[in-house]
Parts: sequence; C-alpha cells; structure tokens
Amino acid sequence: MRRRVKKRFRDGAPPVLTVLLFLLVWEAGVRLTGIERWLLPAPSGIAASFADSWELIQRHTWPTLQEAVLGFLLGIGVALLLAVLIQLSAWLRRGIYPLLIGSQTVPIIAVAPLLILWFGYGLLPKVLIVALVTFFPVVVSTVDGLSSADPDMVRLLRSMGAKEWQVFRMVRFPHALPSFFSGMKIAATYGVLGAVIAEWLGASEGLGVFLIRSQNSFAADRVFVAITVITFWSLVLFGLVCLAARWAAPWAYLRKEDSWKGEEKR
Amino acid sequence: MRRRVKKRFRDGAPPVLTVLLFLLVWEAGVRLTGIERWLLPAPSGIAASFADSWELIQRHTWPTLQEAVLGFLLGIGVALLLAVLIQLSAWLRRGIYPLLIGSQTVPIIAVAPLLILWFGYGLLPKVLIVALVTFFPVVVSTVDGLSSADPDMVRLLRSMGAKEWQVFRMVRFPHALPSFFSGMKIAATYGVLGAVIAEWLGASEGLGVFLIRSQNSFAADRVFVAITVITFWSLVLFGLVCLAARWAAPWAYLRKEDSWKGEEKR
Amino acid sequence: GGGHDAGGGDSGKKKVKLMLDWVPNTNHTGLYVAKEKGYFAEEGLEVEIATPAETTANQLVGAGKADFGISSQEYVTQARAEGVPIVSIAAILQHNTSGFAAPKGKRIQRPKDFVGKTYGGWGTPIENAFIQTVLNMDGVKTRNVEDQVKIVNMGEADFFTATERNVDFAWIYYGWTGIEAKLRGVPIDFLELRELDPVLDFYTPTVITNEKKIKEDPETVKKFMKAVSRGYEYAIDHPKESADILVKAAPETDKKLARASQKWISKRYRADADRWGEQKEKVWTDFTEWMWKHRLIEKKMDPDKAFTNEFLPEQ
Amino acid sequence: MKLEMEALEQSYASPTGERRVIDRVDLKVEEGEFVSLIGPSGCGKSTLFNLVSGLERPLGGRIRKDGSDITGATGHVSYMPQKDCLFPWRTVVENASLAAEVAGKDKKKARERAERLLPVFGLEDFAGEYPARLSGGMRQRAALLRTVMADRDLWLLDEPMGALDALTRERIQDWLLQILSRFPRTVLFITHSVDEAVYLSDRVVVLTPRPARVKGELSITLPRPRTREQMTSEAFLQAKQWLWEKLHEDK
Amino acid sequence: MKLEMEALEQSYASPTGERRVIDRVDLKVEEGEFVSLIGPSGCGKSTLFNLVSGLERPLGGRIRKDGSDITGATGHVSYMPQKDCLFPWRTVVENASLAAEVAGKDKKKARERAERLLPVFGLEDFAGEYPARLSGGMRQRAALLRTVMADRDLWLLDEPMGALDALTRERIQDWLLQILSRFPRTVLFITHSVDEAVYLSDRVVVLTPRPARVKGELSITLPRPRTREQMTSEAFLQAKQWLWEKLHEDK
Ligand SMILES: Nc1ncnc2c1ncn2[C@@H]1O[C@H](COP(=O)(O)OP(=O)(O)OP(=O)(O)O)[C@@H](O)[C@H]1O
Ligand SMILES: Nc1ncnc2c1ncn2[C@@H]1O[C@H](COP(=O)(O)OP(=O)(O)OP(=O)(O)O)[C@@H](O)[C@H]1O
Ligand SMILES: O=C([O-])O
Ligand SMILES: [Mg+2]
Ligand SMILES: [Mg+2]
Repeated sequence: MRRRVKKRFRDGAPPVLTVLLFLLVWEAGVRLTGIERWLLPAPSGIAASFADSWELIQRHTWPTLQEAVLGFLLGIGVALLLAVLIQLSAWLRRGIYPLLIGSQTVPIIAVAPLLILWFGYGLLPKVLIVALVTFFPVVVSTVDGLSSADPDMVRLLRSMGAKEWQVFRMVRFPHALPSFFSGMKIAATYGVLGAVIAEWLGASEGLGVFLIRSQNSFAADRVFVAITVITFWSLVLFGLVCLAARWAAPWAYLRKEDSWKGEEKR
Repeated sequence: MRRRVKKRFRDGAPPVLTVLLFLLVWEAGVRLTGIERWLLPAPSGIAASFADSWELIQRHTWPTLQEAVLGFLLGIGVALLLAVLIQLSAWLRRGIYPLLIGSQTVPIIAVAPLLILWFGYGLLPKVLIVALVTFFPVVVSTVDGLSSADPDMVRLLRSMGAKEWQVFRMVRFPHALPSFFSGMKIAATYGVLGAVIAEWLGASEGLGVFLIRSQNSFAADRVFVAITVITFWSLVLFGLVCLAARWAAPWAYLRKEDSWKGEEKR
Repeated sequence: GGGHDAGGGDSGKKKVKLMLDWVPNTNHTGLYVAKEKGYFAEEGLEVEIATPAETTANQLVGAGKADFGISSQEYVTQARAEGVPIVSIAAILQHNTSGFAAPKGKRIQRPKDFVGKTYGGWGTPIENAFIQTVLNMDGVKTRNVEDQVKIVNMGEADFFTATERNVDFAWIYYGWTGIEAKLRGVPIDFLELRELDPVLDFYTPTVITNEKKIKEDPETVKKFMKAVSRGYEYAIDHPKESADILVKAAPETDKKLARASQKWISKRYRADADRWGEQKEKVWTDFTEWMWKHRLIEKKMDPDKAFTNEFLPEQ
Repeated sequence: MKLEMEALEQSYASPTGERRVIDRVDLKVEEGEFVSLIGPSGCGKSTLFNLVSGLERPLGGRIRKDGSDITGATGHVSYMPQKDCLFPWRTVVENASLAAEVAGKDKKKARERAERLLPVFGLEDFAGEYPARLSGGMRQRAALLRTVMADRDLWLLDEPMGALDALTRERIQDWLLQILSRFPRTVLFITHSVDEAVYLSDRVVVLTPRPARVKGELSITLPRPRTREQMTSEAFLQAKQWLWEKLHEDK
Repeated sequence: MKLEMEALEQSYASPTGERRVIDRVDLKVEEGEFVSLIGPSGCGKSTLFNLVSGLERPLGGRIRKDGSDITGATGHVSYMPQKDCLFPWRTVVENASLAAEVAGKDKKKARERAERLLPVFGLEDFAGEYPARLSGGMRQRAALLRTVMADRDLWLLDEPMGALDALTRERIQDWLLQILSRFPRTVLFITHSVDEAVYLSDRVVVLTPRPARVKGELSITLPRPRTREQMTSEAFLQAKQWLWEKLHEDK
C-alpha cells in the first residue's frame, strides 16, 4: 500500500513540479519585464480571470468537449479502416496516400464556406473537422506499425492456412498497437484544438467562441483562460490514451518495466 | 532494365490514377450540381486560373518553401533533442510532456500578438511556428520508438560496459528510426501548411498571403490554386521523407520485401 | 449568440438566418436589440444569428444558405464582380468610421508621413489602393505603393500589439479599436479615411441579402428590415441599454468597451441621413469607379444593382 | 505417396550475386513415415521446410502432397520454425491454441486441450505467462506444443529440441513416439543430433553443404516401439556410424 | 580467485506469487578455469549469468571479481546471451566489432580482426550480410564471434553452440580450446551436452531444477591439450556417467 502511494507520488510529482516552475518563471518574467497585461497576462491574473469567468467557461466547455470526443472517435474509426485498406493492398497504399496528405494540406478556414454550405452550423461539421484533424496521424503511424510486423510471425500464421484478415487480427494488429497508440497520442493532443478551430468557422457556443470573442474585446487574460482550459482537456485526453495503451498492450510494458526496474536500481 | 521501367510504372500509376479519378469526380460533380464557381470551382477552372497566376505563384512559393523547410529542419532537431532527454530520464518524461502538449494546444492565432511582439514580422517567427507545428509528432513517435527498443539488446550492450549514450546510438536510435520516420511523415505533411498559417499572422509575401488575398477578393479559383500548390509541396516533402526512411534504415525493408515478393506471387 | 425571445419556437413564425461578418460587436447592436426586444417576433420572424469566419457570410448569403448577412461596400462590390449575387439593403453606419491609426510616438500625422514606414494590414489589395490614393492626395506620386510604404499582413494580431513592434500604422475601426485605445489611455493619431478623400467615405458595414430572395420573397425582406431598423433606432436613442443587450447576447464581450463604443457609435448610425440605413447612389457609383480605377475588380459592376433602399421602412 | 519433392531449386540474392541454396532436391515421404534431415549448418534445411510449407515458392520444381500439387500453397502442414516465433502478446496457452483459432475451432476447447498437454512439456506452472518471461528451453517447448496442437497430418519440425537438456529432451522424444504410434502422422524432422535422428526416424536423409542436395539416405530398421535400450544396440551404433561418415565424407 | 558468487538469490514475480529462481548459489572460479554449468531447462542458468554480468541485481548475495565487489555492475565480462541478440541493422562484421566500438577502439582494426576470424566460424562469405539473411546456426556463430571479439578476461557463454551440427561444433570447440591455451581466459559455459561439458571444462557444476542450487560438481582431470581421442577414454566416460547420474538423481 505504502509503495503504491509512493509510486503515485513519484509519477505525479514531476508534471506538477515542471508546470509550477513554468508558471513561476512566467509570473516572474511578467513582473520583471513589466509587459502590459493586455499583451501577456501573468498566471495570477489569469487565475483571477478564471474565477470571474467560471460560469461562462463551464457553459462553453461542454459543447467543445463533445465535438472533440465525438470527432476523435470518428477519426480513429476512419483511421483504422483506412490503415487496414492501405495495408491490404500495395495499390491502395500508393493510390490513397496523396489524397490523405491532400486532406491535411487544405487550410480549414479557406474552405469554410463549403463546409458550412454542405454541413450547416450544427455539431456535424465540427465533429467532421476534428475527425479530419485527428485521423491522419493515426493512419500514418498505424500503417507503419502494421507493415513492420515480424514477417516470420506472419509466415508462421500463413503456414497455418490463416486468411489475410486473420494475419491482421492476430499478428499485424497486436504488433501495430504501440504505433497505433503513438498516433492516437498525437491525435488526442489535436482533438480539442481542432474543435476550437472548427468553432471559429461558425458557432454560438464553445471554447472557440469564448476565445475569439475575448480576443476581440482585447481581453488577453480571458484568452489565456480559454487556452488553459483547452490545454487541460487535451492533457486529459492524452492521459486517457496513455492509460488505454497500457491496458490494451500489457505485454509491451512487460519487459520494459523489468529494465526500468533495473535502471532505477543502479 | 525493362523490369525496372515496369516497376516504376507500377509504383507511379496508382497515385496518378486515384488523383485523376478524384479530379474527374470533382469536375463532374461541379458540372452536374451546378455549384457556383465562386464557391467551388471545377478543376478545369482552377487549371485555367493556375496558368493566369503562374508568375504570382512562383513569386509566392519560394518564401513559403523556405519557411517550411527551415522550420521543419529546426523542428526535427528540437524533437530529437527532446526525445533523447525524455528517454534518458523518467522524471523528465513525466515532467516535460504536459508542457509539450501545452505547446500544441495553444491556438497560434490566439498568441499571434505575442509572437509578433517577440519575433517581429520577418522569417524567424514563421520558421518558429513551423518548428512548433512539426516537432510534436516527431517527439511522440520517437519517444515511443526509443523506449520500445528490445530490452535484451540494451542489456547486451550494457553488459559490454556501454554508456547510456552508446546504448542510445547503437540500439535505441536505430530501433526508433522507423517510428522517427513515422513522426517525420506526419510532420512533413504539416510543414507547408504551418508556414501558410504563420504567414497569415503577418507577412508580405508567400502562399499564405496569396491565399488570403485571393479569398478576400472572392477569387475561389485562386484560393484553390494556392491549395493545390500547398498540397503539391507537402507531397514532395512527404515523398522525400519516405525516401530518406528507406535510405536510413535499409534493414527494415529487407524482410518486408521478401514477404511482399511472396505475397505478389501468390 | 443570441438571447431568447419570449415567443421563440412557435411554429407560426418564419425562420430566417442572419450571418454576421465577425464576432458580435457594436456594429451589430441593432440586430440584437431587434431580437431581444421582440421586434422580429412582431414581424412574424424567428431570426437565428450566426457568426461565421470573416468573409464567409458573403458567399453563403450569395448561395442562399443564409437569408441575410453583414458585409460592407467593398466586399459587396468585389463579390458581385466575381458573380456572387448579393445586394446591400442598408448601411449600418452612414459614414465610414475607419481610418489609419498610429500610436502618437510614431509621428504619423498626415499621409506624407507614411513614406518609409510599415503598414500592418488585413492582406487585401484594397488597402494598397487606399494608401496610394491618400498618398496621392498629399502629393506623393507613386505607381507602386510598396516602393514607398512597407506593407505587411498583420492578420489576427491586434493594433496595439502590432504597433509595439515593426508595424507603424494600421487600418482600424475607430468605434471599436479607437475607443479601446482611449480606454487604455494609449494616445493615437487617427487619420479618418473620409476626411482624407471623400471617395473613401463608403458604406461599412452594410446589411446584405441575395437577389433571389429579393425577387421571390420581398415581403420577408421588408419585414426583416423593419425590425432591424427599429432595433437600430432604439440603439440610437438608448446607447447604454442597447450595449447591455449586446453584452447579454455575447457575454464574452468586454462590458466597459461595449458601453463606451456604443456611446460613440450610436450617434453615427444615422448621422446626417434622413433615416437609418439610407444609401446614396453617388457613394456607390464613385466608390465603384474608384475600385475599378485601382483594378480592385476585374469586371465592371453595375453599382445600381448592388444596393437598394426599397426595403427600408418609410419614415 | 504422402509428400513428393521434385527437382526443387531455390536461390537468394546476395551482395555477391545469386546464392544457390537448394539444388535439385528430390525426396519422397510415405504416409506415416518419420524422416529426419541432417546436414551442416547453413546448408538449406530450413529453406527446404519453407518451400514445403508454402511460405516460399521454389525457383524450380514441384511439391505434391497426397498426389496434388501444393507448390507455394500454405495451410497443408503443421510447421515449427527454427526460431520459436512465439507471439509476445499471447500467453503460453494462448500461443498454443493459435492454430485452433485460425481454423475457427472452439477456442475454449483448444485451451483445455493445451492445458492438458502442458505437463508433458513441463509448462504446467506457466500457462498464463507471456513468452518474455520464459527461459530459452521453455520457449522452445511452448513452440513445439503449439505445433503439435495444430495437428495436420504432415508435421515439419525444425530443430524442435535443440535448446533442451538431455532429460527433458528424452521425455519429449518418448512422448512424441508414443503419440505418433497412437495417432500416426507423417513427420519431417530437422536435427543436429545424429542420436536423435536415429532414435526417432524411419529414415534419415543426409544433405550436402550449401547448396543442399540429397547426399545419401539410410532406412532405420530398428523395431518399434523404440526404447532407450536400443541406443546401445549394434544396429543403432552402425546407423550412427554410417551417418557420421556420410556427413564427414567430403571434409 | 577470479570470480566468487556468495549466497546469490533471485526471484521473479509470477501470476501466482513470487517465483524463486536462484536459491543461495555459492560458486568460486579460479583464474584461467573453464567451468561448465549443466542443469535442467528452466532451472535458472541464464538468470545466473544475468546476475554475474550485472544485468540484473540479485535479491541477495554478492558477486566478486578479482576480489572486488561487482554486484550489479556491468562491463566486466564478455557475455553471449542465449538468444543471439544480433543487431538487425548491422551486418555480420559490424555486429562482430560491436564491443570494440563500445570500448571506443579503432573501428577499422576491429573489422579487420573480425574478418580474419570469419573463416573459423564458417562465415567468410557472409561478412556484409544482415542477420535476417542468415540461417539459425549461422546467427549463433555470428553471436559467438561477437562475444569472442569483446574479449574481456571473463567469458560467459550461454549455450553458444546449441544450434550447430556436430562437425561445425567440433571445429569451433577445438578452435576455442586452442585459443584459450594460447591466451588464457576464465570461462563460464552453459550447455545441455554433457559430452561438450566434459570435453571442454576443467570443472562441471550440476544445478538442481528450479530454484537453482549447486547439486554437485566434478573436476575433469583429463590432460590438456584435449583431443577427440580422449572422448572414448575411461576417464571421460566415467565423468559423463557421474554427471548423467547426478542430473537424473532426483527424478
Ligand atoms: N523476466 C522474467 N520474469 C519472470 N520470470 C522469469 C524471467 N526471466 C526468467 N524467468 C523465470 O526464471 C526461470 C529460470 O529461467 P532461466 O532463463 O534462467 O532458465 P535456464 O536455466 O537458462 O533455462 P534454459 O536451459 O531453458 O535456457 C524460468 O522459470 C523463467 O520462467
Ligand atoms: N531470406 C534470405 N535471404 C538471403 N539468404 C538467405 C535467406 N534465408 C536463408 N538464406 C541463406 O540460405 C542458406 C541456407 O539457410 P537455411 O536457413 O536453410 O540453413 P539451415 O540448413 O537451416 O541451417 P541451420 O542448421 O544453421 O539452421 C544460408 O546460407 C542463408 O544465408
Ligand atoms: O488552421 C488554423 O486556422 O489554425
Ligand atoms: Mg535452419
Ligand atoms: Mg537459459
């Protein structure tokens, strides 16, 4: 039990410490350089503003989170589907990649009128944009993971007469899980911001709306309140993905733990 | 010789075909639905506009490319450094990650004033923004790659009395190369668009400037010309990364080719 | 944003979509008043106010995806030249309240002072033309303004930040940014466009709809404009109350700024005109001609078709 | 004829041109026969198994099973590759029931069967362990268990007991003989132990150094069931001697 | 005393509680001695090597080399682990010169030395190949070459020849004996072949099944240099017999 508490502390302390240090340096920097608070508010100012806008924040968080999570899930689904298709056929791999990359190089704001025209102002276009932003890292990592599966395992399974989808399920996919989660971590980080950007195209509520309206009122402190909230939820999403990775691929941490144990002892 | 030509064709045909198909569907869609050309121009219209604005494009491409490539290189450098630091110390891993994720969740547009205040309007802030956008996927993938190195190889090397940096150079890094390149592929895709967004915050030339000017004068065809150019160069960057991956980690493609050979025969 | 009117949601009302040009600000106060006070409801309309990104409204109104939008004369002109069938149906402000601004320390008191300085803009060709025109007025002849003034796109960065750094002057709307400067106690020099050259006294912002709507459903347009007009009349008479209505609809807006801005702008909605919203033909023809001269539009556009006063309520 | 190899040929690319590995190998195996292959390390034994199992397609020649051509076709054999190839994400029991899952058989039944067999392989305490936690010999035993569980009528075993101590090896050899006498299978077996080859086989085939050709073969006429006592018999020693000389011939 | 193990203990977590693997092992090895460890598969031999090489820290006990405590310290031995652990991104020669690179020695010289040794291991044609293109036995030989190249004064070899055919094995055994007689080293050697243990060693230590304890040990008094002829000598057969019985004792 005590070991567990100790471990919790050991795992929890570093992020808390670095973040505190970062805030301290920021606060000191602002105070020492005397930079105007409408340019860069100090953390203390942001905290105060946080308290003031607490209710507004709460109201605006839920829609954004909803868009982010739904879009993220959709993005992962699409990514998995595409990754499987790409891995199954060399032809598709070569053929689809340019389109995928194309999908990432279109500035969302430049096609805003089309998005609104086609999908309106509701939840749908936002979820689609988040999916668009998040699916790509997952596809790239997963495809790389799928195709780097141990060829000998693949061969062994084939010798058992396995169909290609069985090779997939039993070798490629478990092997690709760590890569898949790498991609997911990147995607999770982009999810909430993706929703915020989507809201800039037209929304009546959400953190994106809160942010842009605050910015337009030259309220830098509230802009940073919004950013803090966005960062917080991105961290939560990221953390959930890390947990999911451990849960889904315990074997990948088996030997690593052993060797970490070793490292710490020395 | 003939086999080589045939291979070239086999590799080159799918992307060309899918892209052509995509353009064809687009053209047909525009013609059939009769969507206004100031909302969504047809590929033919974009091509015509392309010819018209050829000189403008050329003038605006170079600055953007420069920003994208310099920023990308800087981003990779920073990413490698961070990945090594994070891998070397569990403490740093836990401590730095929240800050890294934070760096990705701050909407660039919201902190544009600060960026401009600190770095002015020149090349520097654009390069920094591209680096900021590109370094993250590389860090995440590389860290995952570094830490999933075969613990037995690590142990073997340690038994030889290797220092931690040698373990790095000889095991972790080669092992992480495929993951590193996964991250690079994602980053390469974001590089050019990152430069374009950076230009929105303040620039007098570049594709971002060209794009926003075209958009503000409702010249949808020229907006799409800009997008085409952005996509083209993103593809080039992505392709270069793929080539570099093959060049840097030939062993990773050794067995894969064998088994592909097998697949194709069957 | 948008408050809820008491009668909202009953099926008898006609649903109408209105798109702003940007986030809610004092240019839009009359619209929010009309909604909050139930003027729309009295006309049998249920208005949804949407806030899309920047110039998106022009295209979406043009495509009929929204019934009304907020735009401005230069956008309407350019959009029409590109074939977007939008029509300006009311001038929200009677005069152009925008102009070039610089912090006092930059010593920019007249267009001549622009020479050798850096201009931070929105990235539209029209700004080059403005600068060229005003330089011309002040005796600086040039074929390419960028030989005289360095022009950078400062995009989303606000005036105060931009001018902290390399940027010397920028194009601002006095009613918002200028008021903010006052509130902050940042002294600025302000060169109002219309005072530099009367041709630059164009309408910004304006209410728009599309040609099809006018042709097929003039009744709704009329009703809509009646309510909007009432909204702005109220805002003219009650700056403080109307500012609060705006802040209620968009609570993220800074209340102090909204009130100060409203106080300044309310007087200028109607200004010297007979009624709120009135647009003069001369303003449209002159400014269109000016835009053509500066090659800001590639095709000639008939200014008479670009606007109409026919939906403004009779006095 | 259970299995026929006809003029099999295989080569690989190497930095210094083509490397011939299998050079016209002809080999016939009867139904129920136990045939061992011996030959110097690197001669091409594992490659031959890859060809028979259909994982690689030969450059030349044909492979027939029960009369029908299976050249390049997979799914006809139980194959234990030389490296254990245990799936790191599956426990011992899950690895063992792999083939059953591939064949779409009842997973639970397969696991039960695997668990019944674990004691034979000395793995009874390790049913739920991941392979990363096993010793070298235990991994090999787990891999053999998996192959046995796959249970086609033709088995290819590539050095299945190389990493085992003598005692464990004997126990598993005897278990194998017993199982095969009860449920006959055709077995191709690669080993480096001449003793093992003679003790288990009906016939031992000696291959040349790379490129592999059949250099000679010997029928083992020792009666079945085999017993450890036979290992000191004259016939056994003669067979060993003959094979030993055949192997060393061109040295 | 070259190496002293004192009351070594090691355990691992298992799904069913703690699993004791090493149970108070005391062992002393003299300078220049060749000591073989034999014991059933899974008993804890490789674990013992991991402790001595410093890769794992024992739960209890001490390890001393040349009198100084090296418990948990790496870099004191040349270790050939049981699985070959060849680096897939290095060719055979590059793998062989790994230790030299770690020690910061001249890379080119190391490569030259590796290339001179390649024929001993029958790898002369494979200097520039990646491990993925080698056969099982060739990989093992490459790993042994790498260990020999590392060349500390204490070698730990974990079943270094398990995957080799008799002939290749004999050649490498003899080369090893010859090298050791010219440049004496202290060697700890794990094998499953009692023959091999007796032929190579000065002393053979028999371990119990898991958890490993020293069950007995036998000094091999056969004169050096050893020759193949000795393998049929009375003393050799007696030693084999003794070890065999010791191994099977508690069965
Ligand atoms: N990392 C680990 N975690 C848990 N158990 C382990 C681990 N490594 C080894 N073991 C267990 O320790 C025991 C001894 O393993 P070890 O590898 O030392 O055996 P060995 O004597 O070398 O056997 P073999 O001859 O088969 O190689 C085995 O039961 C194994 O399951
Ligand atoms: N994928 C490959 N690419 C190139 N060469 C290969 C490949 N696989 C095997 N070889 C070569 O083929 C030859 C025979 O290999 P194989 O694995 O069949 O030998 P083996 O008889 O099984 O040897 P061992 O007893 O050592 O396992 C070797 O020289 C090896 O280098
Ligand atoms: O895509 C962005 O506008 O940041
Ligand atoms: Mg082999
Ligand atoms: Mg072992």
